[in-house]
Amino acid sequence: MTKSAPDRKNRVALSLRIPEPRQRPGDLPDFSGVDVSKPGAVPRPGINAVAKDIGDMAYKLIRVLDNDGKASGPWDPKLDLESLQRGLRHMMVTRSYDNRMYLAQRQGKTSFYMKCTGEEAVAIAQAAALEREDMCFPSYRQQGLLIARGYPLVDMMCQVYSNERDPLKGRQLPIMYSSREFGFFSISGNLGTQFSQAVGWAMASAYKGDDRIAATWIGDGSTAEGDFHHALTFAAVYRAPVILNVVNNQWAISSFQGMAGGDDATFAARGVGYGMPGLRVDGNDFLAVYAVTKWAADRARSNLGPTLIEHYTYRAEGHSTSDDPNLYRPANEAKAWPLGDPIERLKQHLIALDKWSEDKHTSLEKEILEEVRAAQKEAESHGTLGGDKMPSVKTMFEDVYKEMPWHIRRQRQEMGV
Amino acid sequence: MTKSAPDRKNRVALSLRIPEPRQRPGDLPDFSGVDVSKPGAVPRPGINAVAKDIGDMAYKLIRVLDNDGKASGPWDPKLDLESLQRGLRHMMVTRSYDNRMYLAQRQGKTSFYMKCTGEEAVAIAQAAALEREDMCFPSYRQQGLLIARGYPLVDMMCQVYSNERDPLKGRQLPIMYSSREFGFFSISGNLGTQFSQAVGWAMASAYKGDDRIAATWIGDGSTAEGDFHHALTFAAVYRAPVILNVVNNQWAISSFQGMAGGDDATFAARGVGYGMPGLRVDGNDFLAVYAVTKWAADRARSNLGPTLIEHYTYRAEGHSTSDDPNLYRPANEAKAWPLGDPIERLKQHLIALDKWSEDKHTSLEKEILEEVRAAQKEAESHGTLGGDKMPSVKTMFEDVYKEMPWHIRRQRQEMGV
Amino acid sequence: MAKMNMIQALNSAMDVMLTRDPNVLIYGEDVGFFGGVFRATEGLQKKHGLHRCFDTPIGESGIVATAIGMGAYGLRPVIEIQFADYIYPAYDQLVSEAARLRYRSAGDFFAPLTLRTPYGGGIRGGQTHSQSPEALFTHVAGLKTVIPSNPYDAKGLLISAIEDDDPVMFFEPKRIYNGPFSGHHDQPVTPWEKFADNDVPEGHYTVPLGKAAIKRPGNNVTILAYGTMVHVALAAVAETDIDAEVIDLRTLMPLDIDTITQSIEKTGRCVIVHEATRTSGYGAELSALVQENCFYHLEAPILRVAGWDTPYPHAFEWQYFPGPKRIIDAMRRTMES
Amino acid sequence: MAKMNMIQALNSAMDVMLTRDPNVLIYGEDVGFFGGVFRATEGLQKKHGLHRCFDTPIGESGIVATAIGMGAYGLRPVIEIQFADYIYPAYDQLVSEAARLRYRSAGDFFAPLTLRTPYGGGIRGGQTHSQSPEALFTHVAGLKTVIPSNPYDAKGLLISAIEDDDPVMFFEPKRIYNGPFSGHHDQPVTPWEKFADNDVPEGHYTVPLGKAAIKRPGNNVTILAYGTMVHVALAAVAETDIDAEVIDLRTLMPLDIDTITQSIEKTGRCVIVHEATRTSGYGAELSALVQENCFYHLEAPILRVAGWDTPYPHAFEWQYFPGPKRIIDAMRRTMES
Ligand SMILES: Cc1ncc(C[n+]2csc(CCOP(=O)(O)OP(=O)(O)O)c2C)c(N)n1
Ligand SMILES: Cc1ncc(C[n+]2csc(CCOP(=O)(O)OP(=O)(O)O)c2C)c(N)n1
Ligand SMILES: [Mg+2]
Ligand SMILES: [Mg+2]
Repeated sequence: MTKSAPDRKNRVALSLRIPEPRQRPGDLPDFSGVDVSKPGAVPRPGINAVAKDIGDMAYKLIRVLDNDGKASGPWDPKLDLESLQRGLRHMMVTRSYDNRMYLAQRQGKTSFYMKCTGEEAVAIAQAAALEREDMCFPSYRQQGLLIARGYPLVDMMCQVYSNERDPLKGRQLPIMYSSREFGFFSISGNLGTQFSQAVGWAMASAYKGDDRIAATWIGDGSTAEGDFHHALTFAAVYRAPVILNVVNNQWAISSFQGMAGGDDATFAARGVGYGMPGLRVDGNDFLAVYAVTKWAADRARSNLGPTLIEHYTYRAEGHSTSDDPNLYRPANEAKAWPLGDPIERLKQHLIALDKWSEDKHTSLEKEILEEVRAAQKEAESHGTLGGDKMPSVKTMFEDVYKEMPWHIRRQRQEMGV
Repeated sequence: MTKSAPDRKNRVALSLRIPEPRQRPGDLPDFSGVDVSKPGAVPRPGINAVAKDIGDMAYKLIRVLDNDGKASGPWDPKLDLESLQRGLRHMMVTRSYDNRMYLAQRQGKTSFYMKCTGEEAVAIAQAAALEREDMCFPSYRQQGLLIARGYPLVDMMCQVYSNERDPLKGRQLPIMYSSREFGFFSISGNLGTQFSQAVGWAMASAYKGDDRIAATWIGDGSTAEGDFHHALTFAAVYRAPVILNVVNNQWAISSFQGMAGGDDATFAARGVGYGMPGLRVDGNDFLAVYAVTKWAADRARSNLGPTLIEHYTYRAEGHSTSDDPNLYRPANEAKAWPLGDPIERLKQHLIALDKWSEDKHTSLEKEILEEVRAAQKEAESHGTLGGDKMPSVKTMFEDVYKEMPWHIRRQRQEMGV
Repeated sequence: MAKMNMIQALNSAMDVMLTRDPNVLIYGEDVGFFGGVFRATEGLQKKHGLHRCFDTPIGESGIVATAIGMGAYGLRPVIEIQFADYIYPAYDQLVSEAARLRYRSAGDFFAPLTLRTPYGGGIRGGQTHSQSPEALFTHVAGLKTVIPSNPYDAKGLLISAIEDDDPVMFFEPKRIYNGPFSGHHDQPVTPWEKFADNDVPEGHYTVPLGKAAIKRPGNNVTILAYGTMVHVALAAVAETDIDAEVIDLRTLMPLDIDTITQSIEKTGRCVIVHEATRTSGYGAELSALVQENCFYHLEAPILRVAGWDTPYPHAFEWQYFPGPKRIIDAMRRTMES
Repeated sequence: MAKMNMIQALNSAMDVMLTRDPNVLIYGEDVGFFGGVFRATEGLQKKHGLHRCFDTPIGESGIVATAIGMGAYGLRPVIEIQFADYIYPAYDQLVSEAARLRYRSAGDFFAPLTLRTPYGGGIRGGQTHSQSPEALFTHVAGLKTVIPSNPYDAKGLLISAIEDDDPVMFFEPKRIYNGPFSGHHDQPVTPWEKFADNDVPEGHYTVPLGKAAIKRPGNNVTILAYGTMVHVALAAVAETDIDAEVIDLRTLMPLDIDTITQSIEKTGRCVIVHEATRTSGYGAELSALVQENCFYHLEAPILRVAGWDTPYPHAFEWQYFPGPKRIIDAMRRTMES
């Protein structure tokens, strides 16, 4: 059916472009294409700016902290010391927690785990910039939100262990937390679905004349799902008070961000095409993430509608415990990432402010490790996956519906529980 | 659960924006917001322009013909007389065909019909700008493509009548044509699906080193479907040789284009956000549509990838025979549409060129009417919906699979055919 | 009490709920100013305000997703999908999200949404305006599925659905919006308004989910049906002298198994009727359940009368539709066994 | 001939088809350089080139839609959906498009795509990496549904699917990728490579679609199963002294009805086993069909052993999984009737 091109016409043959990352295992990491523009260089428009007029911001990178830990420019949020120290602590707790749980999985205490190493600033700085009552619709890499909001580590761990104290009764894969009380929507295994749900929550808040806003997170790879489009469309149309965050950590399992169209246009640029501001921020810069989030939140609270924020960061470790990134990317890419490590950078900032030191940092690290260890001990006293201490088997049949219908009741009886 | 805002904080109450058209039945039409910028004013970039660099074109309106029928500017395709006359004829046949089939539905000869009145330039000028071998993935308002490519009117009518000669064997709703031979993909009742399918066809063509490209059409309202997003994402990522057309005719049944987010940003702007040029064209300007399509086609053929074209036009009649637009929009909006009627405008152009006259036009109109009537007579000799002349009932069970499985065979036997 | 057709009854249910509960809101494609392509929401925007009943972008997945988010906030959204054939783009949000939310969050969040959608054939809609996809939802644990067959039930069931804290798929048999349909397409339809016993209360009332109705008691064979097919079955029975019991399921999930088993224990015979394609249709589940629960009472094979396993063809609507003739044939066959 | 596990057999099928037919190409999330999260496409990009086996954006609907477009062009795309649980975003393109295309265009266009996807539980995947959604596709006229249970069939059926001109849903039971699973999760699994009779030809061969296989002949009860559950059923049978006939359906649509009816006419008893939730699962259709075709041969109710009507819970995987004990119980019950 298909005649080959030269037979038919005097035209060039078409060819299919398959995007490829510039480096693969064995190659040297090379981030020469990454924007490391001068911190402080990008202007800060008023929150009532029209998307189209600030369209170029979608291609820039908002940065506050420089390599020496100095803050500068119009986006410097000028946070007080306490906030900075709290942020640092929360990021460190998150990392420490991740390390312990990763280990626990390796020790066979649970089936699966996912870290957010290198991306801690996103959840922690954003939690700080949001109000406690604002509602979060996260993906699986924003465990930092729970930590920042003071959700008990023990309960997080019990979820990971699917043990007798698991708030989700052993029903969910580890890390798929849920807490209405902490404004943290139930995480789905199906990528992207939360993005448009968050818009619905924000619409509801506006419908009720409430003053709470919603925020949601999606990975670079997951932006290709239809939910991303629906979120942007509905948010723009109803001017929903929502912050739409794309966490561009460069990878989606083994696929680099160019496979989601990140090389053809930034993810922030998508927003502009729907009529909302698209901002791009150095995702490893605690201050910049905070400031940009605050800007978007103010906008939403002023009935000016949604903002899309692209957090430019790097997934420093494997996708999950089921993944070995050395099979598809250079071994030491994380170290070469030019935007550094968010904890390191905030630490440097505090040191530059003369409010912190390497020693203090090391002892805080130890203190946190103890805290996390103690929590882990307590959590494990309630059991680990597949052990003796499980939720009651009966609960397997509950909550499918509000009231149990006869057919599920019969199945429970058949099971003898 | 929801505290009302004033109870809790010192903040403004949020409110939900529900977009509304500026006029409703009873109001006077008012198109003062419509861009009727000077024809010839928008520059024509090279086909290898980078999307981002020509991002502002997504907010302009490419026009060639002015109110007096004069062509000007860098987008003037300088078509030869024969092409102009052919275009005029095809648009007139399309309109005449639509009128007859609409009437036939009203006479009970079929169940349903949809016109493209006022939008004829889109399909006809684009068919002229594409090669005959290029593949079209239309929505239901591009019947003009078939007409321009010489598909027999009689066969179109037989499809509308679901009669014994219906090429689709009575299986599809009227107007859901399909013709592989004429490069016209089977129309789906499910909005939007063709958009991403077209990208797949284009990828296949590129994969094979072929030189044929694909084009696809979607309505303003339907851009809200996920398929739109998948089309843009996949087309950008694989740099597929495809032209993505949004026919913004202002309405989606009773919903105005603002309900699809057309007021927050143009539909053309969506393309830029994904990294492809987004052009906005006066969809009632045959020459402008032709020129823009040619530009996009040249781009695709040069392995430069996809282009999004927004055709700015107006749905001059009801959505379909099931619709009464007077229930939701001012009665005489179509007449007030400032970009006029595509047939009128091309006629004026030919008259301005001194190659045409009102008399010639009238007699051509008559000639076409005769042609269409003759075709209708022939089509009706093969039956109309629900009459005696139907495809064989047996065919109802065929083509579900390539070979009929036992269970469908048994059902056919049960039916006694 | 008033005479209402099904559209009016549904409209009244929504009107009542908008009035009673400020957390109820209605949205979908063309449902706002225009009042919906079948006019079920006519006048609601005007009466209750722009924010209570409004249009949406044409993105079914976005419609369902935002309804889930609204439910998490505490609202009770009632959404319309213009035709059941257009639910599929929203399938992931329904199956992976609305249905699973309560379970996966251990009751922390749930999705009290009601999804209304016209379904079924018989209006010359061709293959994408005629489908009956209910079985694609009954397989999904966490969803309820409701299908009314008359104005009274339509209103009472819709109010129950809106008040229900679980996600409810509410399928409206569009062929009987205006009046019951015998399956004889060449005969005129008597509008609902003309039926003496068609009294619909104007205020609030409910028909409980999960309860079937015996539309015609009988002793010889049980006919299980829902939606349009209830009337086709009744018409078919009236054309025979077989003393059939006709059960209108009304709710497919949860199913009223007791009413079904009691009937079959009495009749010993069962014919299942639906318009959806036969293979893996809801009739399969009904057949399996009847067989499991009433095996020793069965005197003949359970028969299914259903849409053929093909798309719904435009020209052959009436050859496709499982009309009275096919139902009578099945009744005869089961009586002869 | 070679010893292959299922992954290797599937990989070999794709390798053979890429070599034989330039119109075959493979794509999906992470299938290119990396070779897929279950490694089924490992090495194919390296061997056949970047354009023959490549990654995609994470948009299942886009993956299916582009495959439909490629099919219209004349290619034969083989696409991978990373987990069956993630098919739902593509449901509209599968149901409304791939399945209907041939019919609605009167054969003018069709969709010769093969959709491969790992399905089923038993790997601690929790509710979104364990589902068995096959019944959501068997209801859709126009789709074929295939589920292999061993390396030989996996390769032969996959080649048949790729060569088939209809869209084929090819569900891969991920629990048995490495070796057959008895259902006793506390016992080690013997890898496929260790089985003396596991001989997979290295070249091209086919196992026809639509033909079941009798895995164990028997006289007293027929067990219908597919995928992982074939092995669980065989293990269950081995633990009883009931002379059961175990049938591996291999293709659910079109179904090999003759093999089934012949067996039941012999045994008079039937137990249906699947991992999917019970209500409206494929077992319902099997039960209805067996009952319709073999009513007068049945000596006991047809029983279904299936996943509970709940999501697949992470912690209670083995309480959820329909293991040997539940199959044996059902066999006993049917024998006692
Ligand atoms: C609908 C759906 N498709 C595919 C998957 C499998 N999957 C899980 S995570 C993942 C990669 C996501 O990458 P990204 O969005 O960039 O997030 P990140 O992991 O980098 O945070 C994939 C493909 C899924 N969970 N859901
Ligand atoms: C998936 C889906 N949802 C809804 C519909 C019902 N529907 C048919 S046409 C239409 C409006 C489409 O408007 P637009 O895309 O602007 O195209 P136009 O009719 O203006 O050409 C709607 C909502 C459908 N056919 N398919
Ligand atoms: Mg990522
Ligand atoms: Mg339109």
